[in-house]
Amino acid sequence: MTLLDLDPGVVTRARDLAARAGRPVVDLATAHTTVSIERAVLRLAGLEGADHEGTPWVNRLVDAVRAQVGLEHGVALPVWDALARQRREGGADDDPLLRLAQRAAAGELDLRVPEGRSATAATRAAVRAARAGVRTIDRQRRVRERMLERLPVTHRPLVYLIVATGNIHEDVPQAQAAARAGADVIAVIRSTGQSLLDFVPEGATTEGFAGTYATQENFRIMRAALDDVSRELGRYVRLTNYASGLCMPEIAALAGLERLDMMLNDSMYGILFRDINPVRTFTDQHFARQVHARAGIIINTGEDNYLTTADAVEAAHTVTVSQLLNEYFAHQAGLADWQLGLGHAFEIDPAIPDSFRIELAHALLARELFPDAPLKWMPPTKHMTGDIFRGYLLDGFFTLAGALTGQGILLVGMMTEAVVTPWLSDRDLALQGVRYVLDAAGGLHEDFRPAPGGLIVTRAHQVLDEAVDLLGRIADEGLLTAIGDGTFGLMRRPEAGGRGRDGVAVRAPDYLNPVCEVLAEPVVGEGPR
Amino acid sequence: MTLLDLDPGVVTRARDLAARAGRPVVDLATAHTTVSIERAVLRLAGLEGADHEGTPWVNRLVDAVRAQVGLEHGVALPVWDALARQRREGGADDDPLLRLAQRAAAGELDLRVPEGRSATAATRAAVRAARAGVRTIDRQRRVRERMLERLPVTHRPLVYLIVATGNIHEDVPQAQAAARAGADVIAVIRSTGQSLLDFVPEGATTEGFAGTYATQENFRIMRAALDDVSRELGRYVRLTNYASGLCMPEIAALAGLERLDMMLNDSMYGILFRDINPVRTFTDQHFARQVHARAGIIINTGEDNYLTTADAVEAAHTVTVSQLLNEYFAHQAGLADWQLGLGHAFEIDPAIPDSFRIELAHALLARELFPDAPLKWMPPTKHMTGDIFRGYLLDGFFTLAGALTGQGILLVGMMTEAVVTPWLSDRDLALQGVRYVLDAAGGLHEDFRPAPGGLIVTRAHQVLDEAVDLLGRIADEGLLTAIGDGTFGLMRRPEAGGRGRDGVAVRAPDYLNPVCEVLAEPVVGEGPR
Amino acid sequence: MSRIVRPYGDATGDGMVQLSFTLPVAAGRRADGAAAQLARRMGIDPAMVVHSRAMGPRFTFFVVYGRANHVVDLDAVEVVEQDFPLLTDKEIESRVRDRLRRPVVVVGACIGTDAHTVGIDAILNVKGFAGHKGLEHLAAFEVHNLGAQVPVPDLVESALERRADAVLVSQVVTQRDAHLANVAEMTAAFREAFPRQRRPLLVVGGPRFDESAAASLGVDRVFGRGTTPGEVASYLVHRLVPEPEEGRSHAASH
Amino acid sequence: MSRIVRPYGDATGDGMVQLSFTLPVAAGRRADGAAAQLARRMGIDPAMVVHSRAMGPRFTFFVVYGRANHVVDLDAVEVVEQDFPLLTDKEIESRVRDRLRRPVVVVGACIGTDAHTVGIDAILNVKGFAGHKGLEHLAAFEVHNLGAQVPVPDLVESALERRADAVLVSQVVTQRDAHLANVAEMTAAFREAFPRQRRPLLVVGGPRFDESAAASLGVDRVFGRGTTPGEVASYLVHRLVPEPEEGRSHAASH
Ligand code: B12
Ligand code: B12
Ligand SMILES: Cc1ncc(COP(=O)(O)O)c(C=O)c1O
Ligand SMILES: Cc1ncc(COP(=O)(O)O)c(C=O)c1O
Repeated sequence: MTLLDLDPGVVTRARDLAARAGRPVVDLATAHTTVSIERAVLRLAGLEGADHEGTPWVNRLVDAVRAQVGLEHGVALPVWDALARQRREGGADDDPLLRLAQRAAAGELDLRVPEGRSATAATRAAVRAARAGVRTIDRQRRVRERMLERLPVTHRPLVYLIVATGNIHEDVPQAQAAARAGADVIAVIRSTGQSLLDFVPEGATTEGFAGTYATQENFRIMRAALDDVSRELGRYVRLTNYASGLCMPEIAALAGLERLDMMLNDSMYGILFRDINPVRTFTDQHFARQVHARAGIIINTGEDNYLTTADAVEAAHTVTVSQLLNEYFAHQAGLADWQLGLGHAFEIDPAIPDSFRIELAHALLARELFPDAPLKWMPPTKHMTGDIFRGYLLDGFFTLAGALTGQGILLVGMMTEAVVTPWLSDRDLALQGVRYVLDAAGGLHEDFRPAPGGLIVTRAHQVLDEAVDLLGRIADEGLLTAIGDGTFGLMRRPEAGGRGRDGVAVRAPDYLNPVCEVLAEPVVGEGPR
Repeated sequence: MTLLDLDPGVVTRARDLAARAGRPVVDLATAHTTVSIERAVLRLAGLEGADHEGTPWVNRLVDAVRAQVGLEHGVALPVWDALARQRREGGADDDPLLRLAQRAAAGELDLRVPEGRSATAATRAAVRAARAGVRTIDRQRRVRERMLERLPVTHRPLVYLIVATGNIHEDVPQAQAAARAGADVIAVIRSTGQSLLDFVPEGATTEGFAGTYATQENFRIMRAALDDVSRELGRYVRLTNYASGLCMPEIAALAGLERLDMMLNDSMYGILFRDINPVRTFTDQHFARQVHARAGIIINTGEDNYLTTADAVEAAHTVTVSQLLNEYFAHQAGLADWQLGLGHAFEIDPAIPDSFRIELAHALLARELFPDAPLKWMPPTKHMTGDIFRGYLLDGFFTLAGALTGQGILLVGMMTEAVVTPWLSDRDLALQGVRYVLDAAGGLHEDFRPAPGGLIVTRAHQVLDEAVDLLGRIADEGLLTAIGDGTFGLMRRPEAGGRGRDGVAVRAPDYLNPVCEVLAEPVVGEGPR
Repeated sequence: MSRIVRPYGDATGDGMVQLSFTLPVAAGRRADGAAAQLARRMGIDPAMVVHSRAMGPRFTFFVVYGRANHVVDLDAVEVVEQDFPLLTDKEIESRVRDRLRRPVVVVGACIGTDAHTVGIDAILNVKGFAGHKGLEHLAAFEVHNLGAQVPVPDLVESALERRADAVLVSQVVTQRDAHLANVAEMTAAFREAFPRQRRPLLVVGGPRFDESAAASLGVDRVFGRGTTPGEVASYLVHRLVPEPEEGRSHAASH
Repeated sequence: MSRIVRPYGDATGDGMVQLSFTLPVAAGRRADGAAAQLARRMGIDPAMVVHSRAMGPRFTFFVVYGRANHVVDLDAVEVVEQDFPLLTDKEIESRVRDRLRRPVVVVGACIGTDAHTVGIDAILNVKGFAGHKGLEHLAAFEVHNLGAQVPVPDLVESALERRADAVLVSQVVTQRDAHLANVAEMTAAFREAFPRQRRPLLVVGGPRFDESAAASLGVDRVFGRGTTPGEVASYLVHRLVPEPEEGRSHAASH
């Protein structure tokens, strides 16, 4: 498909500039660690559960390490060193890591950064523990691959639907109903506050605001429910959640362990829309993506969000810029193109003349810039109103734009977008609408040939040119400066500001992350899908 | 536009066959007259009003002629002969024709078919009287042309909207509201029973079922109201009604006199959907179209209706056949191509795969077969359900199909189609939907290029081929036989059956229709538009 | 299982409903207040007026969401349960052949000015509806479909002439309650033309009829939207050619 | 002019409305009957169930049309009329300059876990809303916009520190009445932290708030969907810098 006749030179230049702009940020990310990365390491090493106040043991233990020896060496060295000592000290030990955490919480633990032989031993033990977690991820990946072979989903776009009751037990039947009605991907939205929690809640939860907490147990419950319905339908239904917020790395780890299939994971969303510190976010993100890469999870990025706070026409090129940056960061973390659900959205004010054609221009630009990425196509939200009829129609045209431009993941729009989190009937109606459009007009892309030099082609070129200009500026002045200036979504987020800054540490020369060590080992039996 | 690459040879063959099939019907039509044609003559000659029972004077007088001397000579000769005698007899005479009708109704009139000098005199007087009526039509046409110059409507499609309250005084504000909200054409639907009435009701009416009676006074009221709103909006708002049913010729005359701008006028609708006798319908239709031609009225034909009783895919070619026949009959009656609002509709079962693309194929076929006709594009009705959300979406795609294929007259679909005659809010919502689609995607036709050899092109060719086959059969066996066999809309209507047969007479050799005489005279100042 | 239920938005018992309507008032805060008042009077509380749009200077359209405080008592639901067994074509044919020994005579029509024949054709003609063939298709029925816009006197005459066991009337246009008026005219005419015992079964149908209104309409049965020919056939046979144990409520008597 | 009106479908007084909802019952005749019952209980009679669709085995979605028998009494409509004059930017500037002689200090935030800042930004930031610039744009206001997900204690602290004349709080997420809970927490905290006289004006806003609920929420004023910055500015000036004849209901006092 080359309907837009993009200049390959300009495209290459855009990618080069994105690399120039992104490189320093990757260096930054690999020069730091965060409390959440370290907690993710412990989770992958098998530390589960929470104390009687609901504080996870991983938090307890990381906090203890940080208090006693600082974060800069990573938790692995002090923890596995302490474990070795604990083992030597003896005692009941069917879960030594848990016992260690409990002792740390009780203030009974004396931590140190081992050196010499102790360090070597701790490193080896930590890597072994991490490898067990990564193996679970590998196993889950293979389970997914096998299920996809037996319960194949060959059509595109994948139809993506949200549930958000706040109660995992209400979510389950709603998700199953949605799957039966045609959803290929179910996303369980998180409770509004979770992204700012610096811990991952535990267990099955029933009380969320406008969403359900992302917990390991909730992941497990929903994945099992979707496995059931997948078998019933003969079609593997994917599960999605959000690797975002202060616990991005841990959520990424849990997603891999519990076989989630896609994760919302953007390099800048937390900075822009949750006011999380930029260094924290970029550092977390790099680690999270390494885990996603290994888990065979498709990431969905969040460019669509910019268009809810900035204007979709004026800011169209910022979406392109962000997609290129997200691509660069993703590649640096080891993600393959088929794993890049780069985001964009149908958010142009419908009152603008030719709005639909401009949407097509933007969507097609993304399609042709990233031919091998699935692309996540988001429905109108900002210009939805209480006029549910108009909204239903708009959603239909959104779906059509998706079909005409070959988007891979179609997030289903809801007519009640401006009113309530979706009702059971909203989802059912929405899926009906999607089915109509895809069945009736899904093949129309064959007949869609943007007029050479016409509005669509011209607009796409213009956006790409603007994107290149902006990338040039960012490459020169630095991405963190650009973010501080309100380049994306009109949100100004200075480098030093934002939440979670104090959970970041510069890695010491002896920093050890056993998970990263394991991820760097060669894998067997990996293959795209 | 030649997106379908139709074979000009096949198109010519289709037209030739339509002419072969239509010729005998035109001969039939010009060999007969009907009570309604004769009443139309009297109306154009200035006979207005009704008796105390509401029976129009034109009916009284025609019935008297028919009873005394038969219909076969036309009413003109006996009436103007009697008028001459009435004049000679003296008496109050500011409206001699009315007095004559009153006397006829009272049984006081002695009618005869004049011969020799009396016949010549009666002919001359009748033609003079008819000319006055035709001059009014000419004047109204010029008024329309002038208004269109001052209040131009250059965009296409024209947005066509229905009002149907049953009460002309409720219709007026609703029509004005619709015009303000964007309607270019207002159609006032008739009360369900009117088509079977063998007279045109009189005066302003307030009680109709699912529509408002078509009366001269209602026409006048609505045209005046729309003139007001046209001036307010700076855009001439057209008025439409139905020249159909047993009084088709009279309604056509009234439409010309009261400056209606479009008229539903199909050659077969009355036969198929009102069980009116075929000879009656074809005869009435020929005369009515001659009047429309003179009045500069655009006719809208009724092929869309077939698809409410037959399947829109299976019967697609019957629409094409009927369009070609309607074109032939229209040309024979003197209508120009710009006056041919040939009908078709978006009535394919939306559950059929690729239904939207098949709609595009059908719509584009009509567009390319009749490049100079405005084409009337009808919304989904049959597959509309009580699911108003689905219906609203379907209507949006209908509008899109109209825009992609360059339809000239877009009848606005209503989400409540399956429920009620449209509410005020339905119309408002519907117009909003139309505006969205036309503004957002109206230009998309530039980017619509059916894949060569693809589904759309193949389907269009198939329908045309089927139409040619069917036309061949009809040309051989006769159109009336085909109608009797249920070829159109699956309705079987034998030549001898149906209502209104007894209002038909074979023209005698001395038959005089003064209106036809005047219409045959050359006109000054005529021009398309 | 509870027999009391509430509307369901996205949680059991939340009572949520959607409502839309127009009020003849100029748009503005006061109009929104009026809309909220109406919703509250309908038992929606809290009522959120989520959309209001001026339609000209005198009308405003509203969309309201909110919690309906009424409950549904499933035990009190009035519903015309299908009070007859659904028979297969074979059962119908054999029952009529064996017990009535002649076809059931059916006269059908759209009466008044209604010209919507697709519905009655769907029931009567071979073509049928949604894959079910119409009554004509069975030897058990002798069908006279008079078509559209049949005046009531013609219908009565035809029923007399054909010695109809059942008269099937369709009404689709409901504006100004045309369907109710036409049905009233029809039942009156049949009451006048036939002695009680010999009056054919009167059945009306159409998408906007309330199936529970048979008694108030003065007919034997009402069929609404989505009726299949099989239902109608089964009903007619049930009433006109009852199995011995079914009782002879209205058995064909001539 | 009549002060009693009814919904308008296509004729004055017809009372017609549209309704949709889901019931937790399996689709079928009984479900349709249940839907009709609910509609009737809401005062819709006749009620036409024009659409019903099974959503899985346990739920059915309905669309109902019918005549609402309730009327709207326009005299009884509860509405927060705009009880303050809408001022121009110039009037605001000169009134504050001349009478208060310092800017009105405004602290704004989205509290709780709500991160929807577009609404409060629309009111406060220069960018504004629908062509109207926000309060920041006027010299009459000193604006401190704390942004998203601000904990109530932080808000109180900021209000104390800035000596806020008015505190503007936005709440967009309403699921499980989160907005009501957050506002209750906020008013309680302000009542505790400030003596009655020195408490800043408390204003809340968001698209799903009922504007007439100020008293029950314990705030001074509620603004709903579509609020413009000009309305808010005028209200603040009206309350904080009243014209002599307007009375000093809550004039800025520090
Ligand atoms: C097709 C159609 C037409 C065709 C009719 C062709 C024909 N020969 O029947 C044409 C184009 C001619 C037409 C014309 C008009 N129509 Co029309 N038409 C429709 C349409 C699109 C579909 C109706 C239909 O065929 N349904 C399919 C059949 C199978 O369903 P059904 O009728 O409900 O029948 C089922 C059941 O109800 C039941 N049933 C029905 N009758 C009976 C009888 C018995 C005895 C039994 C047991 C069961 C039974 O069994 C059937 C099978 O399940 C509807 C809109 C819609 N989508 O519903 C409008 C509609 C019915 N029409 C309407 C109107 C107003 C008209 C006109 C008056 C106005 C106009 N548009 O010009 C004209 C004049 C008609 C007249 N004089 O009556 C309105 C009626 C509004 C109202 N509620 O009062 C509708 C609802 C459209 C609208 N929203 O305005 N129409
Ligand atoms: C933009 C948006 C977002 C953006 C927010 C970006 C940002 N920085 O604000 C992003 C993408 C981040 C987002 C995220 C989420 N969102 Co959101 N979002 C929206 C959306 C599309 C538009 C809201 C908006 O900006 N409106 C435009 C502004 C100008 O209007 P307004 O807020 O009504 O403000 C006006 C008035 O209300 C008033 N006003 C408002 N506040 C105040 C305050 C004062 C003092 C005054 C005087 C006046 C006033 O004045 C304003 C101007 O007129 C709505 C859907 C919609 N179309 O409404 C959903 C919506 C609000 N979001 C919703 C949800 C659930 C979420 C999430 C929780 C779930 C998710 N999707 O992941 C997350 C998490 C957010 C969180 N923690 O709070 C729901 C809320 C449901 C409910 N009623 O409870 C909505 C309704 C969508 C839906 N149907 O599900 N969202
Ligand atoms: C990329 C991305 N991440 C995260 C989120 C939301 O997650 P949370 O606010 O729970 O972090 C969104 C919401 O739309 C998103 O687009
Ligand atoms: C061509 C045509 N004529 C007439 C009518 C209806 O007019 P009436 O039934 O009043 O004759 C229609 C209705 O759709 C039509 O399409």
